[in-house]
Amino acid sequence: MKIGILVNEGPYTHQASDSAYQFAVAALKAGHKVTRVFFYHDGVYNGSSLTEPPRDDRLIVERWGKLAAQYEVDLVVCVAAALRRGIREQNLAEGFRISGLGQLVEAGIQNDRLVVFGD
Amino acid sequence: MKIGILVNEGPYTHQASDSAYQFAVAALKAGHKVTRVFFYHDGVYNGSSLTEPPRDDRLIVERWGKLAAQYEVDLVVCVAAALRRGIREQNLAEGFRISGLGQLVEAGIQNDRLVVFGD
Amino acid sequence: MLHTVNKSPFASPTLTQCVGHLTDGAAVLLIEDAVVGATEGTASGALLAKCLKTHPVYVLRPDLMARGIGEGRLVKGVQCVDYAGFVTLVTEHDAVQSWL
Amino acid sequence: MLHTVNKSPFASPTLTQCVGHLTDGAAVLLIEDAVVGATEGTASGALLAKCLKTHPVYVLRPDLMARGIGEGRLVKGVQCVDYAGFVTLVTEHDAVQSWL
Amino acid sequence: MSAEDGDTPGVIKRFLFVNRKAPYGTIYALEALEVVLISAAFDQDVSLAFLDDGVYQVLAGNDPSGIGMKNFSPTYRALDDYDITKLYVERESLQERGLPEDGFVVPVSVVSRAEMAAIMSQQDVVLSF
Amino acid sequence: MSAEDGDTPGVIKRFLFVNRKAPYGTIYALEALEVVLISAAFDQDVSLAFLDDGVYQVLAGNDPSGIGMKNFSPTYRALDDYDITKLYVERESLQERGLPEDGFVVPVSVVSRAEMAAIMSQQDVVLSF
Repeated sequence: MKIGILVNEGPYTHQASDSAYQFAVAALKAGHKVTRVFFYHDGVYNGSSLTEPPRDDRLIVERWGKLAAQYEVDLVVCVAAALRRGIREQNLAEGFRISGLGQLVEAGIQNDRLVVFGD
Repeated sequence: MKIGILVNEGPYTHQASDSAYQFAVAALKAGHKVTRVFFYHDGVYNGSSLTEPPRDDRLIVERWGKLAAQYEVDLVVCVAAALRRGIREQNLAEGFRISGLGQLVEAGIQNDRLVVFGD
Repeated sequence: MLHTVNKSPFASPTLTQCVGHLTDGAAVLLIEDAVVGATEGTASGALLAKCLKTHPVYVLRPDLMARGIGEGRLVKGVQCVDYAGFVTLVTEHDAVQSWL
Repeated sequence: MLHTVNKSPFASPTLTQCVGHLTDGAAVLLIEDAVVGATEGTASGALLAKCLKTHPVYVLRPDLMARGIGEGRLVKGVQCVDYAGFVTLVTEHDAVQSWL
Repeated sequence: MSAEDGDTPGVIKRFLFVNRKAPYGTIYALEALEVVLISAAFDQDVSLAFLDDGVYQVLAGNDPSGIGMKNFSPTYRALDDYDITKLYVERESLQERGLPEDGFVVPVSVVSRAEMAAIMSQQDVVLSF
Repeated sequence: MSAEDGDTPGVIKRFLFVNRKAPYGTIYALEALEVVLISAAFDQDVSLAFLDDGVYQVLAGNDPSGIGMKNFSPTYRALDDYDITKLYVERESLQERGLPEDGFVVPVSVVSRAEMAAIMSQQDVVLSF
């Protein structure tokens, strides 16, 4: 089954990004295809290349990038939401790309399911 | 009277930063001294130099910087919270400085009032 | 103590909790989404009407206007203040507790 | 429809609203802070016990463990799932509605 | 992106945008509206639900000038130009908030909780903000 | 910063840290604890209040390994080393959540809502997260 995911909150502050990640991993392990994760609202902060959590903490941004590389997941950061919050190409983490909201609507159309994680 | 302010949420997403700013302006106009605004949790995103809201929207980051310059307000971004969220010297906006949580406790000790704005 | 509440009482029990923790001399100020709770004909409005017998209740006018609520729809006795009034309330009370 | 709820029912009316909007074939999955609502001896637990007569209710076990709540304290009939079970629930229902 | 990107011929899904948060206190209402406008380019079957504090989003008379924000109510009126006309407001949510069943910034259908539940159950994609 | 920075001789204020949110769903509990630890260096009169969903922060037995997070409960036990011993948990909040008055990760005082209100009213600085 083809699954799309929407993440509405930033890393660390809310659990939304963690829940979305764990869900995505489980879906991929079950043989489903996670075609796209769209980051909207504060979710765009997940695409920041500059985060540096304490050493014993999980690396939220990096693990999204690794998952995307391993399973060909399209990680899309909404351009309008990102500009408003200071995420641009210059501080965009590896594995993410910046694009428009149409990519979210498209994820709703082209996937069998769209699952939303937020606050 | 000496007033300290704590901002716990990022710009645009929650009204906390707006409320804190309007409160600070009113306090300064009334002749009080706003000695320090401390940015914690997602509040550290207020210190991002890369935000670019739509043209007809308010410039939250810039106006904090201008207020600080005009009235000598100390704008402090918490270093631990900032690192976790990708705010560093390289993308720190003018008028802000990065420092430790002790600056928040100090603001509580040295001011007559500490007012918290958050989610 | 000045207690501020910023959440809608229809979306959060925070206002109820705040009112349950008031002591002598305390005042309540509703800001941001919380201002909708002061409208007449609601459960929160009734809570505030009762609260008003012992504690002053204020609403931040700019936030009220933002949400399209006319002052005439507020529970009787609730007082509107602007940001300058917010500052005055902060200075008149010995400390501020924000119910986040 | 699979309905997910992620907020504590003690901090938000979202669970109540979700349960009020269930139709035939709908299921409820509690994740994140919402899992605390499935404990016995609470108002939300009673709400879910009633809901269980017509709709299955699930709780995400990793979130339950994170909050130190043993499965033995859950309302009878509530089923625990892990993330793999979450995925299965998503695929078994025709759509997902997240109550944020 | 353009409308063409989303034109998968023959696929018309029912999209529901669920709005449950008050405007101005958070940005969710405004950014949700931005998605709705974009969705218009994809020729889908779009509905908007306003319940809980989301009902405040479509009330007439908002004036956020005092808090330094822009009034985005007029944008709801633009929805009609994009053929997005299915706006549902829940009656029980209005009643709980002491609000009348008129005075909206755009034409809306006031529906009961049971009707709202039925609308929700018919959707292919539900976007919550 | 060091303890010396904050040593304004003679000034000892009553600081209350108010915790009303559940752990793990958001970061507020963890980051609030970080402030509490720093405050210890300033020789102030520090109290912690746990009410509403904040009571879940001090329950024993948290295991967030399944959600990939670190268990920060042990940090509460470190508070005692910093002479931070005034931890108040509200009885009504426990009752509403079906929780017993024991089983905490650190020694706490369970107090009534009225007692909690009195504690709050005596503070100079109230930090809410």
